[in-house]
Amino acid sequence: MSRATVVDWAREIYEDLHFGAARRWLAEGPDRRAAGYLPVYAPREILHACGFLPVGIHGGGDRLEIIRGDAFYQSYICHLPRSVIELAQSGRLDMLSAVLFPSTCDVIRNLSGMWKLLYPDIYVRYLDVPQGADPAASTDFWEGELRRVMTDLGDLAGRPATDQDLRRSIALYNETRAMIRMLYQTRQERPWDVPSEELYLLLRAGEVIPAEDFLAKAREYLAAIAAEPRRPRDNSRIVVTGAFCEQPPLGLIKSIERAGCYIVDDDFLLGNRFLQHEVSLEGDPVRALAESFARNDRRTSVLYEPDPRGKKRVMPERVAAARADGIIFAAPSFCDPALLDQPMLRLGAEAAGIPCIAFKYSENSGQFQQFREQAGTFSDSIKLWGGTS
Amino acid sequence: MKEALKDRSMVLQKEMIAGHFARLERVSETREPVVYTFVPGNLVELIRSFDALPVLPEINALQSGMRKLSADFIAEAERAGHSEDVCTYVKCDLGMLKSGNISPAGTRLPKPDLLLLSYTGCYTFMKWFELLREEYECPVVLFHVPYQGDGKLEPEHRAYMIRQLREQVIPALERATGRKYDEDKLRERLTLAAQAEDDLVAVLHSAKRRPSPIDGYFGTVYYVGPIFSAFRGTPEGVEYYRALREEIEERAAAGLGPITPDGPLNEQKYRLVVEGPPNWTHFRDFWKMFSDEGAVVVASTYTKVGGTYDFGFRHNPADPIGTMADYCSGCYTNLNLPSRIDMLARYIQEYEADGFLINSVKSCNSFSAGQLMMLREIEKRTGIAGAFIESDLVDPRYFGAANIKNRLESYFQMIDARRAGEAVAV
Amino acid sequence: MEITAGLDVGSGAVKAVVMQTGGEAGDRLLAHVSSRLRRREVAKVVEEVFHAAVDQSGVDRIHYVASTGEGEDCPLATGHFYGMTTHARGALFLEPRARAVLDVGALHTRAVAMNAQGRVMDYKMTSQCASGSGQFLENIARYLGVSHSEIGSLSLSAKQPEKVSSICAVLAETDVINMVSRGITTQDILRGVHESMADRFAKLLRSLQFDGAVFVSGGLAGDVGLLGALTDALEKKRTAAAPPATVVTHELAILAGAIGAALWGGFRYRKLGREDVAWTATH
Amino acid sequence: MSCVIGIDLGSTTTKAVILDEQQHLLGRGITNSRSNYDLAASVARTEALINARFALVQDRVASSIGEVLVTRLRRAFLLEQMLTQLRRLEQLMLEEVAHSAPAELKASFLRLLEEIFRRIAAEEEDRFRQLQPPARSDFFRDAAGSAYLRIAEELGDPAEVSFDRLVGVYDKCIIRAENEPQALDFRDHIGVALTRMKNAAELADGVEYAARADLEPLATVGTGYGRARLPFPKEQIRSEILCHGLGAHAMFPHTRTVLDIGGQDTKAIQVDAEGIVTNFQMNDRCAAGCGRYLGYIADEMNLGLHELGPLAEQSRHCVKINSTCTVFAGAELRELLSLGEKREDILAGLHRAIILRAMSLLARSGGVSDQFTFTGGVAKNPAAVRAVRELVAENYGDRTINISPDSIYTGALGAALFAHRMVH
Repeated sequence: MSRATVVDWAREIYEDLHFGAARRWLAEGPDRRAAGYLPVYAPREILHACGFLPVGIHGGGDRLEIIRGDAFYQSYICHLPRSVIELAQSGRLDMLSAVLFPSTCDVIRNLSGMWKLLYPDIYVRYLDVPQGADPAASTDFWEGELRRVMTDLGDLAGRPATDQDLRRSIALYNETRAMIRMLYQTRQERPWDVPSEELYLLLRAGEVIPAEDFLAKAREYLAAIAAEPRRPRDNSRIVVTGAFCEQPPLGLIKSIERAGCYIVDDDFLLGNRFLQHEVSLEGDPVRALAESFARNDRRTSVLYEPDPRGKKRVMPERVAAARADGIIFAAPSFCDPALLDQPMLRLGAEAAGIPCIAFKYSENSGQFQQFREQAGTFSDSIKLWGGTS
Repeated sequence: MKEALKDRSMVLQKEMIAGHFARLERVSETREPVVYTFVPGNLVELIRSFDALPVLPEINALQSGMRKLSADFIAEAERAGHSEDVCTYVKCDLGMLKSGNISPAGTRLPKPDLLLLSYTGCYTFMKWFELLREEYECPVVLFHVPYQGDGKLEPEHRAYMIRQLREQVIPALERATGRKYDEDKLRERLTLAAQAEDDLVAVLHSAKRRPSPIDGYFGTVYYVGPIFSAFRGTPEGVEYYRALREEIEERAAAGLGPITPDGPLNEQKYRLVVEGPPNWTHFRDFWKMFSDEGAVVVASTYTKVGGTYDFGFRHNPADPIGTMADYCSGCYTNLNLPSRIDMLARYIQEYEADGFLINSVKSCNSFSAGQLMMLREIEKRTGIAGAFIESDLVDPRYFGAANIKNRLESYFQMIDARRAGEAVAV
Repeated sequence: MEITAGLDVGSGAVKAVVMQTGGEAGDRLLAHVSSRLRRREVAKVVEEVFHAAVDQSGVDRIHYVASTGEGEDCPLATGHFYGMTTHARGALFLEPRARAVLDVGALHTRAVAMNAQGRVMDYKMTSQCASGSGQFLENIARYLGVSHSEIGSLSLSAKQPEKVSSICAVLAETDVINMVSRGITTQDILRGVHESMADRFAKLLRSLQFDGAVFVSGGLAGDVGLLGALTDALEKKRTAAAPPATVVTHELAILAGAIGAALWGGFRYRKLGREDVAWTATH
Repeated sequence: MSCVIGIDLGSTTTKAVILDEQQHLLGRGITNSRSNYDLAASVARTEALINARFALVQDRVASSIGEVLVTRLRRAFLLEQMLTQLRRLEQLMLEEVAHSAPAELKASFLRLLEEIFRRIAAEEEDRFRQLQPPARSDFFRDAAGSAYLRIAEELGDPAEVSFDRLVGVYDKCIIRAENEPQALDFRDHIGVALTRMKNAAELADGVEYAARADLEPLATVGTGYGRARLPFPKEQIRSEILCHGLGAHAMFPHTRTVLDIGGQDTKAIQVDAEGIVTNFQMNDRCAAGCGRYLGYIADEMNLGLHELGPLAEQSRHCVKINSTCTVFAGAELRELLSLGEKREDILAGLHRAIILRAMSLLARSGGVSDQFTFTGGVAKNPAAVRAVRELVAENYGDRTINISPDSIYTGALGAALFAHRMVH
């Protein structure tokens, strides 16, 4: 199968604001259910083990017309929740029987309360992820939260999930994470072969279809790019950070690469690779999942940073790991976690002599000229003198 | 304000605050440890039980706003790379720090020995202290207060908080102050806290009378000052609230209204309930827009961010650690949207309000995200139309006086017109 | 010594230059041609302007053709450089004292700080609202019935400038309409508009670190009123430490982008060390 | 007979409405707002009174001699008003030139001005002779201005008295002329107007009657954007929200929801069965999605404002517009044109974009109930109206939608009704 066919397949799923793929899956069995989750991290293993199709709710992008959504939010609140409300109020999410709201920020937190009021018949759970510095306490707390969700969804499904179910799901998502790591690895080595637009579409599709299907397509894609190698271009290598919740419009990702910046690391759809290591299949699976979260070393703006040096270190580490030339801080307008973190992250990066630029977007930004121009100037300066600083 | 505000309580509060800042300025000699923490979920009794002095950054920020210092501080922080989109309390505080850390009282603020990050109902607090840590390079202890996502304090969450207090917070305070944890001292503090809380609640409830002897928003932000900041669980605090209660009860007995920027407001045309923090940079002008029209606020949610005492909670010396967990969990910003709507609807009914107003501030997503839905839900529940205005905490650029006045005028005229209509209908 | 060409494809006009660069003689401008688009097909205009410039220069071989502005996909170009990169270099060529460029575009205004080699050190761009843009000034002028060329001199003759209060370009226009009806003179209004634009630009520029003159490039470079207002605004925003602000421009300022592109083209050509990228008349 | 007056002082136009004791409409007047708000209000009031008196003439004689004559008389009156104002403007401009123009130009400058005004006056006389003269703005500023600029362009001489000089002096003086009170009332000109009519005799009686009728305002209420600057006591001022609600209710008694899209603000209002506002939302922080948005687009496309709607109507598929900022929408428009999108499709998208913003205001205010009334300048635009119909149907189902050509007077009408309540 050719690269184009895989990408077109993914694009179709990405552009389908009615979640047809998920609906088709649900239609195949009477006892099938789907559970949505908002950014950033949700324990998809638990949903899967309880027989639910995990459906990532990442907003409506730049194709959704906002009619009701703006009635719920003031102009100074980010765009994501209004498009999510728009999706829900227009019936596009009516196939979900549960929705999880992770503690990404206060906007998503409050959205969980709005959901309770708007959709009293749907299972709504706000997931207050542990923020403490003590892994022991965090693990116990998170284990409790996970058990709670597992029990509730079990009741909803009329069939409690067994440890075996959960272990199977963990194994499946270990495999998914490994595949995503592989894709990122490949892009990092040969960015010209894995345009970020394509990688992104593939991962977006993976958010709304069964993990098994995603794995199959991902394998096809890897085979295809090996079969159709492309010519490297005289571009610079860039880490994009700050886009972990409200997703950038596809046009923005394209504009950055079109302007001469290969994206070699990013935090788009961060949830799908939030856990950096295999979750253990030994012992109590819920405990194992909780452990892997609490002891996970992923540094992100949505978690408290216990290490006083952590904020300064994280960007230099990521740049080194990705062999990048510079950083683009791309944050959604009014995104508290990203924008409050940015000065600390940027200071750390610039102290390490890494060139940086920053701009704000929203999921429905219509014009990319100024992004292209800034990214372009950035890659010019890297090409001409290896960086602005 | 007018002479009437030379009330004893006013004088006391001024002395208390001045005294506190003076004491903070002298810590280099007195060697008193300093702990920074936030208003919602502040563990001031615990801090005091270690003989440490609390500093509350939001209070400094809002006072900078009232003293017209915030614009420069915010500009300073934005020059340092902070986005115009984010919380102006944070930027105001960082700007103040970068400009020499002179408190709104004109005194120098000491470095913290510990940042006690009790992040209760506001995500930004976490970032705020991460940012302060970069500046002060001092220890931080994080106390994670789980949000009441399902509208109640879940037992596991309470246990989780108690565990953090015992295993993280108390040891951190011991390290920072070099003193041992003394539960009896804590009990004493909590006993004092509960006394002040009783008197405060009496004051808040006085607004159920007609005319209301207090303004439940503009006036009450002064009244809650001591109990939300450094003085809960202190003898000064107890004395202040006793004095305040006496004054308010006298005013009530005499059938007097509250003192406003235009003097006593005895003729009260509209009784309002208010949701959301006030704007501090134009606090007086904002208040005047109400008092000019004869509007008095009878209850507000903002005055509950430091504790929802009027619904019965009291600090309980018998269960010192547990009561702190209960206190934090119950702070207004930690309640979910349905609970906040219940609370406002209840205020409107219990305080017989003619209307309600949401002041939606740009800075604070914890408050603002969802307020438009609260507006409609409360309208549905109470059958009373609300007013919705937008401003900010301490960024003067976001206070559009003309727009706000226009909306308020229209709102009050709307209440009049409906009254007239009802009168006709009857 | 190389012969290079710069093609600046703007939203309103296309400019082409041919230059000689890198030799002992230093960098020299051999030819320049520009033409307004006036709703014509961009590709055609580019072709036509480029060849006109080449003919004018009389060269038959160009080592590197560099595009800039909207010209990313221009088939003639060997390579593309972005606006801020090229304006910085072009400004330096036209005015060696320049260490910052202010390029006021139709919608976005860019402030770029550079070093003595024309290397971009930092930049800021307006994006939120169009109130700092050339489009804004054009609309106001249109409303006041003032032609582009007279704006500057009128503004300079203002007596009591009336600042525009609104942040929103449209409401600002309403301010202006109200001013007219309040009997404020055209001069004072224009100066007011210049001042509020200048304030925004000064804010942009002051957020950059640079030590030298500010070069105003692009379409509004000829607007003496704006230059005056900008100088004043920079003075107001100046911290005691900073040196007094000098605002400069050049009659060829409109070509800054194209010139910068041509010069960077030469730089890149030497860096690449490849001949096969050159353009020859036989193409 | 006694009457009440409502005045709506808007950002661009000032409207007045006069009602009798039975709340019947007697007359309406409109003028462009100007720095002297008091004057703007009184001009609008005068216009409304004139309009009322012509209605009286109508009642009196139309049956006997037909409406055509009355209409003709009306035009004669307008001509006289126009000529008076032209004479005053010319005088001001001659004075201005006499004392400020460079000596060497003065003589020719003055000659030129007299010539221009001679031609304008002649054009006005022609216009009066025509039976169906082309429609034009009711405002002196616009009518005189366009004629003056046209002729000035023709006669202006770059080498001598340039077009720009001619425009300069006009700009100065039109503002003076507009801000000084002038005698333009019914009684001031009806006499001369009558002499221009052949069958003056038949009309005279009606005119006599109308001129004698004393319209005694018992109360005046002011509203609108500039209401705070009206020289009225507080109790005679009402918020434009309330007035719009009541006005819409008076025009369409079953109205429950009102949408008003004006030049620079949009209002969504809910009213009860008595026309009392129960809820409202307005956007006034930036002009995104207001009337001016269309003005920008028209400039951008070199079209007249009135041409936009009809052009958009021809659209087959509507392009999605993202920019809410009026000015950036212009940029997006250019981008889309360069991508080869059709003008009508983009325009359809832009109209939809405006109405989308209005829809969210409506939702904030409590939705769209039956009946729904759409007022304001934008309600004149067919494409905007279509977008409203579509979106209301999509989101709220079947609703009766009222659109009135007189919707510009809604606020003033509401104010007049409040005035009526003050006295009855």
